Amino acid sequence: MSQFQEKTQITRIERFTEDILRLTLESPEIASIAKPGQFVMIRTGNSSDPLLRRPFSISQTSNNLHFQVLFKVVGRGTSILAHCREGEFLSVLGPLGNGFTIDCRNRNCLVGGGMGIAPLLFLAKAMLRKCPDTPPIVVLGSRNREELTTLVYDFAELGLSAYTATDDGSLGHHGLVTEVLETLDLGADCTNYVCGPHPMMTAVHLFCKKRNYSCQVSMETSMACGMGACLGCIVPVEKGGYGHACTDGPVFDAKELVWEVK
Amino acid sequence: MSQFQEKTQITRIERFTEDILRLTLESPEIASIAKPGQFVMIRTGNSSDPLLRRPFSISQTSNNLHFQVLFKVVGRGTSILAHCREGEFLSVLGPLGNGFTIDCRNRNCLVGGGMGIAPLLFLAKAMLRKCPDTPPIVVLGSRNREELTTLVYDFAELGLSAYTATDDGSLGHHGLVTEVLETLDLGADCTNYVCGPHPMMTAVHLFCKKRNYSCQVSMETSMACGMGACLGCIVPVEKGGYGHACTDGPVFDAKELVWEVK
Amino acid sequence: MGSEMTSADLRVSIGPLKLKNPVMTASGTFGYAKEFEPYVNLHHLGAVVVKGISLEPRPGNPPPRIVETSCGMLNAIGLENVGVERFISEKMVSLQEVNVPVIVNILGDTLDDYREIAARLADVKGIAGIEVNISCPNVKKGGVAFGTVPGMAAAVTAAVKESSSVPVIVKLSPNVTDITEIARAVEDGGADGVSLINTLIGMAIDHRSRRPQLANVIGGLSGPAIKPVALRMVYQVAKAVSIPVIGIGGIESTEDVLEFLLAGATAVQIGTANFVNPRASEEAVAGLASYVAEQKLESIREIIGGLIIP
Amino acid sequence: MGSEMTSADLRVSIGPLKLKNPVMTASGTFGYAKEFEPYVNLHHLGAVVVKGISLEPRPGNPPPRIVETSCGMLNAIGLENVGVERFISEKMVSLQEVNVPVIVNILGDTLDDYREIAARLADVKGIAGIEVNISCPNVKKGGVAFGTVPGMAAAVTAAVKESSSVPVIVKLSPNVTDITEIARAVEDGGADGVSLINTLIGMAIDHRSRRPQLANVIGGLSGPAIKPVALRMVYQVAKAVSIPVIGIGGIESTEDVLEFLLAGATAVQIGTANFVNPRASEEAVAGLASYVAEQKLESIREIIGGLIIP
Ligand SMILES: Cc1cc2nc3c(=O)[nH]c(=O)nc-3n(C[C@H](O)[C@H](O)[C@H](O)COP(=O)(O)OP(=O)(O)OC[C@H]3O[C@@H](n4cnc5c(N)ncnc54)[C@H](O)[C@@H]3O)c2cc1C
Ligand SMILES: Cc1cc2nc3c(=O)[nH]c(=O)nc-3n(C[C@H](O)[C@H](O)[C@H](O)COP(=O)(O)OP(=O)(O)OC[C@H]3O[C@@H](n4cnc5c(N)ncnc54)[C@H](O)[C@@H]3O)c2cc1C
Ligand SMILES: Cc1cc2nc3c(=O)[nH]c(=O)nc-3n(C[C@H](O)[C@H](O)[C@H](O)COP(=O)(O)O)c2cc1C
Ligand SMILES: Cc1cc2nc3c(=O)[nH]c(=O)nc-3n(C[C@H](O)[C@H](O)[C@H](O)COP(=O)(O)O)c2cc1C
Ligand code: FES
Ligand code: FES
Repeated sequence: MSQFQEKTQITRIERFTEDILRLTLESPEIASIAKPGQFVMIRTGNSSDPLLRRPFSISQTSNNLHFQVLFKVVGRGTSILAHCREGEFLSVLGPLGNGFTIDCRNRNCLVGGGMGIAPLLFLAKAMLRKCPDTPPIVVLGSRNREELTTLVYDFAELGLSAYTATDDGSLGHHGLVTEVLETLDLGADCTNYVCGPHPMMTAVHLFCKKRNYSCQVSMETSMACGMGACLGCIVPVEKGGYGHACTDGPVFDAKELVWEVK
Repeated sequence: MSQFQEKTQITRIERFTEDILRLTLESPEIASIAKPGQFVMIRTGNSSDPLLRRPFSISQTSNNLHFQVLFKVVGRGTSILAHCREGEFLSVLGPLGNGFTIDCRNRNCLVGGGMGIAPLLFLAKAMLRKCPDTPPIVVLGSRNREELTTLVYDFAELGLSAYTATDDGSLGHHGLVTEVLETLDLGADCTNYVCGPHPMMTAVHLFCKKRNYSCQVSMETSMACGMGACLGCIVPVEKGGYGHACTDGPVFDAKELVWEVK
Repeated sequence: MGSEMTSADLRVSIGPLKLKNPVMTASGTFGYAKEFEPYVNLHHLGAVVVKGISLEPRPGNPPPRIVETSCGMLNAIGLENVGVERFISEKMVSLQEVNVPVIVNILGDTLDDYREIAARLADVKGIAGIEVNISCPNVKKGGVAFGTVPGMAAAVTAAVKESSSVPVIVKLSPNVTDITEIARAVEDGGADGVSLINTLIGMAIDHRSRRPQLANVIGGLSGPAIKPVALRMVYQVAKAVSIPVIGIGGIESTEDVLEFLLAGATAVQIGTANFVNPRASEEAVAGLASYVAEQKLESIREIIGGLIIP
Repeated sequence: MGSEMTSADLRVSIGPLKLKNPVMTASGTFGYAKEFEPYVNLHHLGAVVVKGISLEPRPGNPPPRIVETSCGMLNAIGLENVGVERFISEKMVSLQEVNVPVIVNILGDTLDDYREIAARLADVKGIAGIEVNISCPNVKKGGVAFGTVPGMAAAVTAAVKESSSVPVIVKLSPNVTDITEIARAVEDGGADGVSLINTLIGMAIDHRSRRPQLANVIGGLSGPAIKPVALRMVYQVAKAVSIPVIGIGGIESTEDVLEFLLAGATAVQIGTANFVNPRASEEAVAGLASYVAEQKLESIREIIGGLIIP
């Protein structure tokens, strides 16, 4: 059951680049029940401006005690977070959402782009525990080497060597993650677990559709509450109407969503 | 001419009590032109909540380089200020207002209560420079010893030994500053320079009126702009209508104001 | 906290509706209450007002539906809801299990819609009251909102009252020249109470894309930003009518609740604040209990309308 | 900055009133301009709108007159001003020295008041325009604000227009059910432009003292909190009338100005933000110049009303 914890201590702050940080937060309550793909809603300041909490994927847990969020500074909320100090407290709500469904029968492939990589480390760990015989393939994309280095290293620590793609070619393939996917031998059956910018997820979905692979995508939407109350976080679904990213998602079967393909 | 300085560095933070602090700010522009009794408007945060700047008396300047503000945490703005760190920057507007008029012909008496003591140190220094032969009498009141110690010491450094009164009797007279004033030999002519809570200023005004002393009071009002634009900072004046604390004041001749005496 | 809450007298009445305390949750901001069970002891609340229900299910507006603004948010949910039938067969069942008065917020495009929803809800067990949302455009009258014309507001009220078996509260729109006029009209129409304010109509633009931030272009502004407007309207309406007033708009804390009660509200609803602090409603109840104890009041009712105008 | 400002075409027209850029300062928030000389190069501004002037001097309301609210402030200045005679003999003299178009905001209790102030200002040198504040209660019509009744709004407009020699802008109150109706009425009355919004009526209470925070009990809400309401109304009015619209309400930055222009405003006024950042107006001018350059626009006029509704 999701927790509301007004004083979650920041025990560590790692600064990957000027605008990408990872916070480690102490919360046995959240760390012990979180599942990969779930997220938390964090209050970034004490004032009414900005007013709303901000959603962040749980990017890792450790020892049922700590969890991490990896984020990029894109606006006011994340900029306030980036100025926090170790030892300070944040108000956190979570874990929220459904999380990924790990399927051990198939080949598994984790595809992350940008901050979408955040939940995949957590997922990889859980997968290695659940399906020790079939370690997942990992494909990570980002702007440049700087943003990826620590993350690639973290996967390596799990024994997973990630394929990489960067916009500037500074690490791995110079281009898109789907271009990397095309080159890999993923077999006849492969489940893809995807999180990243919308255009990337669209591309991976199309790739999977073509090959008849299953594809789980983690959707980002505007969220006010994170728990099904505001009805703000909708994604159009194939059968008509909308799903709610915070409760029906954030992870959806890509087939069930409406993809606008230009 | 008043300055608008968006990046005024905090070079020192002194914590007198849990809720009373003194900040030293670096600003040759402001420090070199400030007069005792003038104030600055400080933006306490970066967000729109709280929205408005907060007024603080200039409590001292040094070497035409730094100035200080002494303040008490009473609400959100001051609480944000109290969490600032040395090296951070504040947006400051000032110096604003008229300041005290130093009169060397008379005996001078500085009367401060609580945070109203802030401008008096600056005033004392200026007075000693302007009227070296007649050092002012200083009477300070506050809740307790803790709040006064450093300030009394600062006056002592100027060679001025302050009479004190505290609410709890922990330093000096156990009671009001006016009770101290009654016991002093202030002569036939004395100019009083008063800053403190409204009831205290009312009492000192009545004391001065009885003895036919002149009395300059520094008035606190709600202020939005600090420079005569919003017309929010009014004080009723004897001749009818209102004065504006930020431009006509904050220092007024007590005789010219309307005092509600119960 | 528990003991304070039982010892302090926080009871209030909205006409025939007796509440154990004046703190409710606002429609559209508390789901169907169950969503808040992890955080709130629901039966500590005065009442919960559920999301607006229409005759037929509505999918609501396309995304984006919400956007943050300075000290507030805009929403254009478009009244997504499961419709009155599924509300009764699904949502009410789980609500009946929760030991808290349930007030059902209803909306329609025509007078008949309102009448019919009220009729269908009339013999459903566990409904303590109905709150009529009259901010919706009247499709038969060219889309002018029911809540902006006194005669139409009175007619909706009378229609719902007629077919209802429970107390009827009418929720007023703030987007009017004179809200007291509408309040008096619904009082004349037979309302047991009025609640206000609904959201202010607003808009947000993304200057980079040159597009509105909401797919619906305009939306409803809520949160602390609107509190001064809400307080003013509650103050005016409380003076204008003799039925109880429920104050809504930007309430986050016990202090905010006290302000609305002083302005003349008999009870309050907490809306957007539930998103920021899911425990806001229960914390306000506890805060009121402490206040009554500290101030040595006989009951919280002592401060209702107690604003001192010097 | 200086060079960008001269090279970018920021010119706009409010009817016959030609401005070098769309950024003005709002009445009551910029004093008589002189107060801002230490911070702002006044002649960089499109225009300054001075504090509301009445026929006779007014002392204004007793203190407290202002109180901060969430992302906003309430003011109940009560229209303190020196009266039209002293305005002309004292304030205009110093304003004439500043190289910036001066728009005089006027207000009255009766139609005759408005007519007479306009007449007295008619041959004063250096007045570029008149802005008519119609949010004031009409004392002859039982205190109903001129700005809330279309017929009255049109009548005030016509009266001022009749006795004026300069362009007349009418400033609309947002405290109405349908602001487009009032806007059309003043357009029919002959206004050269409309400006909106004036403040939303609000209230604040100190729960400790149980008293209103303003001596006047109610006051006008301004600042970022009201921006969504202002943007919405500007968007609606710009579609409803064919005279230029001046957008006002919570504008703090270049981005905010762009949003109002996209919504359909030909120019804007910056109000409360001047208190927070006295350089806000001049910075917005510079920001617009950079924007025009970066976006390679022919002129800022290209984006007016350029909101894309998908
Ligand atoms: C379920 C979920 C999980 C997420 N996990 C992560 C994560 O692990 N790491 C991470 O860095 N970010 C994550 N995000 C996105 C993150 O929530 C936003 O970046 C953040 O809310 C921006 O807040 P801000 O105040 O800094 O930006 P704002 O000032 O609110 O906005 C700044 C800019 O960012 C855009 N923006 C705002 N919110 C979003 C959003 N949800 N998606 C895309 N663009 C947005 C705005 O349109 C605007 O252009 C997640 C979002 C969701 C819904
Ligand atoms: C010219 C001038 C000089 C000042 N100099 C100093 C100084 O040197 N040191 C200092 O500590 N304070 C000084 N003040 C008072 C100071 O401005 C306020 O304490 C401050 O604005 C409070 O801000 P806040 O956000 O913390 O409190 P808020 O959250 O705004 O208010 C908290 C509480 O404080 C009260 N309050 C707010 N503003 C004032 C005020 N201006 N006067 C009295 N009560 C107020 C409120 O009514 C409320 O009860 C001065 C005020 C003026 C007008
Ligand atoms: C996301 C959201 C959905 C809402 N849905 C409804 C609704 O269905 N019916 C209704 O009468 N009011 C609805 N409201 C309005 C609120 O009940 C409340 O009147 C308004 O938000 C002001 O209160 P607040 O500032 O505390 O949020 C909604 C508000 C929000 C923010
Ligand atoms: C302190 C203050 C005084 C004002 N005085 C006037 C006035 O005299 N005449 C007028 O038409 N508007 C007056 N206004 C309203 C502003 O001009 C403006 O319409 C309103 O504040 C909204 O803009 P903002 O949010 O940018 O402040 C005043 C506003 C404030 C805050
Ligand atoms: S974020 Fe509120 S319902 Fe999903
Ligand atoms: S504080 Fe604005 S006029 Fe004095």
